[in-house]
Amino acid sequence: MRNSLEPKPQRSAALLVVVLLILLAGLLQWVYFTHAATAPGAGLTALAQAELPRSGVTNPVTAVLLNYRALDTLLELSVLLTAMLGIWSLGPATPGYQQAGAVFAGLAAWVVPLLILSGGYLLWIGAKAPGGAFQAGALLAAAGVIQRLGGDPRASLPNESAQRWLAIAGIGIFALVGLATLVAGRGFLDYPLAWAGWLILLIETFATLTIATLLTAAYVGGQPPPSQTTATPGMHRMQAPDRKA
Amino acid sequence: MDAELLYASAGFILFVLGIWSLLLHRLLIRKLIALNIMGSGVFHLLIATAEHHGEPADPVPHALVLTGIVVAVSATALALSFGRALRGDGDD
Amino acid sequence: MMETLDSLLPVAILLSSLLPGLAIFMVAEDSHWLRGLLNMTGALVKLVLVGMLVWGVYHDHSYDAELVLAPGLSLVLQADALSVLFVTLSSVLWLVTTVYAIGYLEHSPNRSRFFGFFSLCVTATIGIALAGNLFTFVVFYEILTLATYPLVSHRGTPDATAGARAYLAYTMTGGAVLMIGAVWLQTLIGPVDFTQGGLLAEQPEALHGQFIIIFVLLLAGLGVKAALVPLHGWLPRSMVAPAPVSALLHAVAVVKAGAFGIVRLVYDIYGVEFAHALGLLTLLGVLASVTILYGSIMALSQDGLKKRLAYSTVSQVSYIALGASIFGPVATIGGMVHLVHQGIMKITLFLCAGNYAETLGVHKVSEMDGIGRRMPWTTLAFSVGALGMIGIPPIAGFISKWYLGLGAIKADMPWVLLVLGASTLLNAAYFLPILFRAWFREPPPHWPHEDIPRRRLETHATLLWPPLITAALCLLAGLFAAAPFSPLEWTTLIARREYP
Amino acid sequence: MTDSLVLALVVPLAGALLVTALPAHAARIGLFSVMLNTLNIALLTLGVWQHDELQLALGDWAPPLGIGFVADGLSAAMLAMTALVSLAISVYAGDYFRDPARARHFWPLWLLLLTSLNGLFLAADLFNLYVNLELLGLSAAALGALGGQRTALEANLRYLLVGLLGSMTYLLGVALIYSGFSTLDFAQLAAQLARGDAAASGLLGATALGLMVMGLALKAALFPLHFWLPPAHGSAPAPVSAALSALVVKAAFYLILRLWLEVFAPLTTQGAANLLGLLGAGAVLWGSWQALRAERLKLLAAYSTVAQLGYLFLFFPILQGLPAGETRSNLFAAVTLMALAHGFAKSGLFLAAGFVQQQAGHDRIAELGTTLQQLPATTLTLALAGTALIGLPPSGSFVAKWLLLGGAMANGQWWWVLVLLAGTLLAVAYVFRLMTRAFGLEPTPRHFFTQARAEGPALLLAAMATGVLGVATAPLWHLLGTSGGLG
Repeated sequence: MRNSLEPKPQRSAALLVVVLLILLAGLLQWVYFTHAATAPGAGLTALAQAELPRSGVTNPVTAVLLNYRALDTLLELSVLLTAMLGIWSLGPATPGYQQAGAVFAGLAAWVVPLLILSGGYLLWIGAKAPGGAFQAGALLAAAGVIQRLGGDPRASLPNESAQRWLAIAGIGIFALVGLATLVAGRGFLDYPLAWAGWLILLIETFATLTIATLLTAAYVGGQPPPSQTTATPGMHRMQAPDRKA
Repeated sequence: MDAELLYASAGFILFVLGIWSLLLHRLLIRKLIALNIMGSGVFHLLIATAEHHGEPADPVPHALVLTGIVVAVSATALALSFGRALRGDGDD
Repeated sequence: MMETLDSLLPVAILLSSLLPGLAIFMVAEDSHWLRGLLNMTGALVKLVLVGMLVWGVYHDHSYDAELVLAPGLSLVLQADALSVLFVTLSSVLWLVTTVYAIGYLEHSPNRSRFFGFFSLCVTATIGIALAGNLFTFVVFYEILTLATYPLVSHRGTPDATAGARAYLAYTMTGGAVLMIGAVWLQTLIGPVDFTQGGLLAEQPEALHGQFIIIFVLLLAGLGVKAALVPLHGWLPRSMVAPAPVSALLHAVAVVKAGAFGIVRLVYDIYGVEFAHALGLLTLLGVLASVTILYGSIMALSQDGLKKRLAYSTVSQVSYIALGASIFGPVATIGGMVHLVHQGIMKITLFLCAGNYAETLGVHKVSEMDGIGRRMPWTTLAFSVGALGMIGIPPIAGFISKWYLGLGAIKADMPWVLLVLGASTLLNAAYFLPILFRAWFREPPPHWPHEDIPRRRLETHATLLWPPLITAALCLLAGLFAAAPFSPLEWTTLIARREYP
Repeated sequence: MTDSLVLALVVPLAGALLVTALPAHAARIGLFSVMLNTLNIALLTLGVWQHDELQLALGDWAPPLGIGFVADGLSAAMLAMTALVSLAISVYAGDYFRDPARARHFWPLWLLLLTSLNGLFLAADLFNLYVNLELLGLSAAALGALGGQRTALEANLRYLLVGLLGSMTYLLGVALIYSGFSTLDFAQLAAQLARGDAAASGLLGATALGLMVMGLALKAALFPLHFWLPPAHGSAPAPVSAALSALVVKAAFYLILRLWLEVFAPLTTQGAANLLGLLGAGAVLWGSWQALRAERLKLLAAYSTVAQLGYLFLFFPILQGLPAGETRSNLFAAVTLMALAHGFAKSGLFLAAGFVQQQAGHDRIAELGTTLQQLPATTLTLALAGTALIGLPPSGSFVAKWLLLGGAMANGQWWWVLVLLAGTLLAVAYVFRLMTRAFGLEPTPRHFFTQARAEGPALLLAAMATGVLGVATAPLWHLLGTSGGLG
């Protein structure tokens, strides 16, 4: 591993790496194809489908994400939170961009509400069809990114304290629901069937807000400036956007 | 050739290309793209795994991919932030 | 109830120095009173407990405490006659040395550190004495190394640091070799409990080759601390330590730990008969003889008093190994009793050397002219120790040499007599000139560094009494060698149990 | 009883959320959460003590659909060590990060790190472990960079990238496993592998195991993949270095141990285990040699971590060669004991080093004499920790090394004995290169403690490694269920 400060690797070392990697690729292909030809795994389709009525949602992917393997999602949100906390610890946010011109502002005025609306839709539809908290949160975050590109240094996020609460809301509600089921004697995140749909929606709603906040805050790229800062003119530098958003 | 085998095969190639680029390129941004390509490789494999002829797709690998994507985004964002902090306000 | 008490006694003896030691680390530097109290309480309590132990062991009581660490691996403390010999020696001399050290270090720096490690050092020695199996022995043997290192480098001078480094290099390497030997042996035969008469004789003959290698490994590990030539290099160099440390290092703790280990190795692991049968005793005997002669010859040319004493230690400690290498009860008695006798004689000499240095600044033999007139009591004690070392009756050292010689004749090893004779002549050659200077030469007008003025006593009472007491012990051990509970009687008891 | 499994995750996570939301009270809430976590882990350990194993299917979804948590003796031991070490680190950190601006960054990341560690030791699901690994990697890198100097940023960026490479490699292994076995659960996977239905599955499983172990070895800094560790651990703030060296790399090692000996046991071979052992030997020698040459105390400590991890990998070939029985179960307990002892010793060492650095203003070993002589408690801490690193009694590592030697000899694998001998002597040299400076002619310090809140936790940690773990090993054997005649 080298970071950007180290010298270029030796030609011979590079060659060695290439040879080894070709061997690795060959090995992987061979192993996988041998296996797929003789004993492919059956997958969990049938099981996931069979348990779907007990999950509270009808979209199997959402069932996996928020019920069967809800813990993965809880931790995944924590990873995102960690990234944001790490980013904040690395210094203050860069100054925002120049106030956008009329064309961009006009576009933003169209696109942002659309994004918010689509986000809401994706959140709701997630129970039945592809969609859900992450997709919705990503759209909302896109709205924030547009706002920042348009000159809002805070990308429409509220002040730091509120950002902090928003950043934890989704994870907090997730954990609270889990604790509630635990206290009710059912075990952590073991939703009662009658409530499962609603609890999942509740979690997803807050998770959407949290994901949107975290992604936007990550894009802003540092601890939020104290309130009532204005955009510093003259900064045109593009940040590397989060590809996934 | 079946589509899922093609997917898996492409996944392995992407993964190995990612390692290659990660090890042999110096710029942080290239390294990060390389890591994401590696990730895509793994996700390709998972998607291929989800496919079973005649049955609906296996939702578990799909969910794993979604989780994996969020994790990859988080890691990329943090690494970029490191890069920015290191660069300070100097050149790239 | 009695059972628990019995297993508690060895543990209590260990704790009686461990706990005060740990507490002393935390004592503020200026709290002389508290530190002294902890020290003296520990030493006295230990002595009382050891008294109980002696009584019990004499009456065939067995004491056993076991702490299982893992299946097949336990820390075992037990008291047999041999361990009692060493425990008693250590705890009596600890008390004496503690009194001495309190006086000696009255105004010197880092006392809390010093006394803390001093107590740990004694704890380790007691642990070695009471160890019931090889694993426990190795544990305490290594702890002893760790606990003495800070004492050797205590003064903090470049010399002290270098001496401590040499000490460390030798003992750590020795410890590692010892550990490999010990694990090897345990892998072959399971837990190695110290057993009177040894426990290897019944093992299949196929293992005998490995047993020989293991013996060499263990002997090498133990030989470092016992200062067997050529593993003795650390000992003269660690002379930079303060006098009480030298006394303890040379008379009791470190070299004796090695010698005691060799005794255990020969008698309670291999069994003297089996070791004899494997031809290992010859190896040990040759090594010991070489060491005896080499140490004495080196001592001749040393002008530094402590260095001369150090080489004398190299030589004298090997009497113990020599005793172990001669097959037969009489020589066994001679070797083991020397464990005690050499201890009390050598500590006397070192305490006296410390007195000379502390009172008058005299460090070299060449500065000792007429010192007997300025410090008659100290010099008297020194003379008792020195004459004992040479083997003049009725002092303790004579008893050891007598039994060793007698044992050699009975074992039909006459060459040992030659070694003994040569060594005695050499002992006389390096000790008698000192005594002559001290008593019969004119004192110089000024002593190098007279720090303690002469009042009613020639030096501080805490410095004077300890060597006088140990000198008295040397005389008593020789004069009343036949009395019950004398070192000689006690070793006879051990030998009777070893040769059924 | 199984609630404590979930709480092990939820307690530190809730703490992290609270300190994120209420940064002004970070230190207080943080310390409280860590205490609560310690209490919970105590209950968990007690549960394992009584029932040998605690299991839980999260959300009541049994694997393979759901995620299983399993706490056996090994998990409980690692969790207990983590809880105690993190408690000490937290007490120390309260003193170290007195500046509230730094404290508010430290606490949430630290609690997230603790969450991920607890998750790693409990999860019995390959993918959940991946998420935990990423949580661990991200929080660790961010914590490591808290010092803010350029070197720290560079080192931890590299650490982050290496960690990502490791987890991607691991994830590819996980994906292969799912494609072949349709489960991510340890027990089900182990059962399928033990049946050994088809040769192709074995091949796939072995490839996946290779990928996962490679990824984890990168994270565990197994020689020669250790290059990132010394700069990262050497440049982090002291409490973070302590956690990184004592806990974070240990978590990756734990996973390798678990996968190798338990889940994938039917697929492992002596040759592969020998390779791990060989790398471990390289780590022991190279790490110790570099520690001997290090000019800074924290770098010395970091290289010594490389060496100590090497010792842990030496156990693999020997365990592999031993048939089930007392020697083997003893050896398994010994490797656990070694990991625990190193965890306590290294965290104590780093905390003490941090205090030395604060007092001296630097950590160049050659110039530390004055400071060491002024700080008796810290110097004693360094000595006790050093004793455990060398593997001298009365430390836990001594017992572990004894058993390791015994295992190597019982196996006839003599060459490891030489590695141990060389490693031990090198460790003596690098530890005493430091300790020598504690003796000199500086004025005598008047008190044992200079600043009890900073020095106390480190001393207690070191005393756990050298002292408590050296004599009180029987409970560990009981916990691991290999008590044999211990009763």
